[in-house]
Amino acid sequence: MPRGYIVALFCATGVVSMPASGAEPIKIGFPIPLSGPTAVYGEPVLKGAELAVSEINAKGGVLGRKLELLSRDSKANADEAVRLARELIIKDNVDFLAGTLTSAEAPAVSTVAKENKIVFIAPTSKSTILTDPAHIHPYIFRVSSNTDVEGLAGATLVARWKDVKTVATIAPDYAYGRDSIAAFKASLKKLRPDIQIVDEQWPKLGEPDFTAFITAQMGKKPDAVYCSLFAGDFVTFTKEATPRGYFKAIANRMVDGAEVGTTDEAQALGGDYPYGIISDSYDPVIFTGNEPPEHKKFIEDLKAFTKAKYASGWSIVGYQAIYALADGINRAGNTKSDDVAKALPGMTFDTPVGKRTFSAKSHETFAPEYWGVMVKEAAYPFAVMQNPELLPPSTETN
Amino acid sequence: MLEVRDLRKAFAGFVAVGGVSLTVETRQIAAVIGPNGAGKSTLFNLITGHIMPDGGRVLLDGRDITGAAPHRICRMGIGRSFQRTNIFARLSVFENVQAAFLAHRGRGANFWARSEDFYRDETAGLLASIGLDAHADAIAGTLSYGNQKQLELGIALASDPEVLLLDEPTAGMSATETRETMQLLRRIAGERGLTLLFTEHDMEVVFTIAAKIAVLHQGHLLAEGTPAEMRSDPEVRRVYLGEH
Amino acid sequence: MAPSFLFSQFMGGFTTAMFLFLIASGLSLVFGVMRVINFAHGSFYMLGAYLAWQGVQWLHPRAEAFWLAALFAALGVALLGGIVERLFFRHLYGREELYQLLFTYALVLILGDAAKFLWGTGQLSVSSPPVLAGSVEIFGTAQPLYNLFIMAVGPAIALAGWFVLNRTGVGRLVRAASYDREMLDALGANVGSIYTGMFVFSSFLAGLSGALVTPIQSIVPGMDVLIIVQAFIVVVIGGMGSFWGTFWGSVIYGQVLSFGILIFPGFSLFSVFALMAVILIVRPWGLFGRPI
Amino acid sequence: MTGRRRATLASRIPWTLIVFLAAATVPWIGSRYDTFLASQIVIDALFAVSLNLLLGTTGLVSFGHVAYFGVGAYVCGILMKTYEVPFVLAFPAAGLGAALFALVSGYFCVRLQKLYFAMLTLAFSQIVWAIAYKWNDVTGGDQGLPEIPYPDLDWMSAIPGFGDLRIGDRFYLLTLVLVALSIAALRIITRSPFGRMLTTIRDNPERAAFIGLNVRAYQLAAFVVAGAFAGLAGALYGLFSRGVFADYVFWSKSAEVIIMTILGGMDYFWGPPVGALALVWLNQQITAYTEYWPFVLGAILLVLLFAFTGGIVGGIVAGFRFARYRLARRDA
Repeated sequence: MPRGYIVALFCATGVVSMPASGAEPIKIGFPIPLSGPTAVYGEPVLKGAELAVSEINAKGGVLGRKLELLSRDSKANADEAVRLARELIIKDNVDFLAGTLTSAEAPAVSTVAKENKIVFIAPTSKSTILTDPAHIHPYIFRVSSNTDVEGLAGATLVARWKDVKTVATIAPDYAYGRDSIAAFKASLKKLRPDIQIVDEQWPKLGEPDFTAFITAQMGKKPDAVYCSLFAGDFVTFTKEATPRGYFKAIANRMVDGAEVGTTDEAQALGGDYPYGIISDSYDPVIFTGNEPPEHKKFIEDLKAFTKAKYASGWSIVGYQAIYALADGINRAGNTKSDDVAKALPGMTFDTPVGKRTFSAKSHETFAPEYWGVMVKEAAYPFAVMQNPELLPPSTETN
Repeated sequence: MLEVRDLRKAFAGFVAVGGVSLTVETRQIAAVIGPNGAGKSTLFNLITGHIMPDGGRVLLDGRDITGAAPHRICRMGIGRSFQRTNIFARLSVFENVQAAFLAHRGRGANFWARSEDFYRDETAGLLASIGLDAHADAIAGTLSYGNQKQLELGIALASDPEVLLLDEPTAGMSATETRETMQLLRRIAGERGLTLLFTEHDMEVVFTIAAKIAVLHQGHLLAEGTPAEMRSDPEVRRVYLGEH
Repeated sequence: MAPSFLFSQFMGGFTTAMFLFLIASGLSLVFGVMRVINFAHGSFYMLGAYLAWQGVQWLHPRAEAFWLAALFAALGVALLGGIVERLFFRHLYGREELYQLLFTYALVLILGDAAKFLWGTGQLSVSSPPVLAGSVEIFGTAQPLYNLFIMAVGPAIALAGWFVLNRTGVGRLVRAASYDREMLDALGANVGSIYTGMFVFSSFLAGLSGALVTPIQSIVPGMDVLIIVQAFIVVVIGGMGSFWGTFWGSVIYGQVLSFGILIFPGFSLFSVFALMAVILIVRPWGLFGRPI
Repeated sequence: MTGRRRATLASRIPWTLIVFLAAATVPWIGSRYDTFLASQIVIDALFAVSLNLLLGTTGLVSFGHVAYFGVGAYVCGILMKTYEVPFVLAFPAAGLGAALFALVSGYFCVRLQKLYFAMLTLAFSQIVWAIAYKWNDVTGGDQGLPEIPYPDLDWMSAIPGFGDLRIGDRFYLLTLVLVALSIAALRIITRSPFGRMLTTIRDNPERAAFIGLNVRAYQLAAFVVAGAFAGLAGALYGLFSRGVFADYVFWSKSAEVIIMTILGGMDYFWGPPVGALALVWLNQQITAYTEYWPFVLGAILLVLLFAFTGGIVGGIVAGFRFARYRLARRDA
């Protein structure tokens, strides 16, 4: 029966000490998947954020205080992300939240941010439910694009294939996948009412075996496929789909809006990459065309920071999230979440790939992404994006 | 009165009990004897509902109880002990017997009162009558084998049975213990007016206390009658009592 | 629906089935002989996958790297299984099944973290062995050579297992052990070494299946708890302890999953668990097992 | 004296009341994080005690107890979030919902023996998981059901000394009271004739039938009661963790609560709460140093299985017995 005593003892010793002086660092809680199939994206996002923190701290920090990033492995689970977010707030007394990868995690963490009145900047989650009118609150901000933007871009690309009459979709069965497919279908209907959606497959996130989905989809003989699989799922999917002639059957006419055009995904698949498909990336890393000079420097810094031969296409969103937050704190003049939350809407901030502005209404940037055909380049042992094109051309959709 | 009529049971083709009929009169002490594998335990299990018979009937005071669930048969007034001791090993001796009282008297569904407050005197009295009062607080599983057998008897008696079936009540006991146990049984059967049916290997015991003996052999009833009749039955002598 | 499509769906289901059979057969054998549900079987499978990856890294780029790595993985896991059985498991045979279950669960926890510690939390993958990299056309459908190979390995192991169980002295002992442990003791057979042998062999199968799955699935933490539930379903459908039952259980599971996606897409996950529950309710010993 | 324990000095002290009062002071003397941990301990304690009605009292090894916890969490969460039902109704509804599901699934489970029972409970819990995971419209699927409103606890401000408490503190106090009442109810049930019947079934189901018990009916009753209280614990957990997620119902969570129970000692009524306390506390201590918590948990489990079967309470009791024995010898 010593239940209460240990609690009491525990309480009496006071494990948690309150921060006292102004020299304390500004703490940013950063739950992000560092294990499992999505870690392949989560790790570089964290690296980008860490790079931003080290750059900002090297320049003296924000408001004279250093930034401190408290990263935790969210395992891409909504419940784990929520638990970590609450623990970061309650136990570690973080000032702000950033991070999460999937659209299962981000909306769940957003509710924690709302309840605790703490600014939360989501770098990657694209699902519209994160900031739609039913879920928006003063403390949630999104750096990435959203599924409407992505769906429009994807539909634009599919619509360019004049001879395509039937399209199939495959997407992970959770918020992002569902919103992404819905947005794609809505845009495609406007652009090409003649195209029929002949099949939709919904494997779960982290599906270990795609065989049945692949054969079922091939049975419908689509002309092209719109896909929202990403990270490890796309690797598993490709390894099963390629030998079954899946990509051959659609003549590689697949558009994937889930950033499988990043160097990360290309490196994970190596020679197994389904060359010829079209995909997107916030940062193509390897520009074959005109590269913005800021971007060149960013990539060099990133490579030095991560000591990797090739930079990641994901780090940029983590990097942007931290800079956006730092700008917001500077604008607010203090680290109170209520003030920062008022400073961020409508704020424009610089990124290595151009300026971004948080919409005053939906707190997001509607960032366009780079899209292009993934091709073999002699200089690289993995697929690279050919002539990256920013899509959709007009980003303000609301 | 316990009647068994043409009871049959086969396991995967092997006939364990093949058409046994047997009557035990009220307040009679009867024994079933027979070599290992003769079907004694199966017969008991058929009577008490642990095994569904393939055919035949079991009547208790003229009432058909064939194939009823064990707990129902127990409630109708048949108590039993098992060949391997069957007690509640992690409860105390007192709790073992008290639990049987609670179950038998329909208090098992009471989930609000404290179980300790029920049937204290009855339990103490019963333990005294079977000579276990000194061990009341002991954990049943720690008792000696003989005491566990006694406890099993106590549990059976708490159900206030009319008919008591005992499967080898003295197995594994020393000669002295066996004698004491059988005396105890005879006394209790007399006091409570029990009908007693038991199996036993010790022929001395059987012939001294049983008023009626049934001899089972390979699932069939070889003979039945008084001890004197059995002693003189040539068939019984040949197959069972080991005389040629 | 076109027949070639149905064929393709069937073949897909059959590949899944044969993978599951490789995993589940070991689980089923251990249950049949030792009456233990081994949660750690999935962990052995995962270790097999990681060891195979490790082997391929070492042996790369030799052509036979994959095969040697698979053998290395299976033997490594078998060795681990033997150690676990000798050091720990045998002390639990007389104990309640709760303790046996929890012991195997403790292994799940420990091995899961050990794998994370050794190989990190990222996703690893192994390419198909060069000989089996392509695919062949059957009834107008492309069938990956590697999958065809697995479809051959599954029945081969089933046949070999059947032969050993039914036609050899060792098999007789194993069957006797699964029927009646006490009788076996009475016969004077060394039950201890039979148990060790079964555990080692079962671990070998788990390790082998883990190694063989790497060319078509990614290696990630958490693959252990995902697979063990599927293996349970297969073993329950077929009948715990029945070797052929496990084979047919895998086939049924694979097809339910494969065609379930066509009939009720969202709920194929639900349907396999429901199937498991229904079988446990109406025929706890499985479709091909016998009552215990 | 038979059956009734001697009233010693130690047993006259109202231990449970003291523990309860000590736990109630946490919001005032501890930090926000302490309240957070204490809430988790208290809810886990109820969950583990409800499991122990099956495990320790009835001898049923359920590997799917988390199903009822999950059903309770979803029922309460859906009612409060989607239908805006007040907590006073949603909370009992969670217990009722879990009890109903336990009645249906338990009806089938108690027909099976031992390992098959464990497997079927596991199957049912995975069915609940699959439904929770896939039925997006109702359960929120993979994103779960976040943002369940807290119950209205403004009335607490009227109590002197409660005015400054945060919502989390108030919810903790509510949880503490509800859990204390639930555990008290389970304590009464365990000590009742019904509870005694369950222990006879645990020790020897065959014999239990032959003292006149319908063993399956009693097992089912225990299953339903355990399910109901697990549902209540789940309802509180959903509110505490500010959302209900499909992963709460995954089978490995059932294993965790079993570990909690045997860590405390499943042979003792107060074992599971002690196990809950120890496990949450250990988790908090160990995760501060290493991310390999499952490894540590596995190691703890090995120690429990091979060296320390009685769990913590079992160890304490054995320690006391030994001390008393030594004292008695010295006096002699």
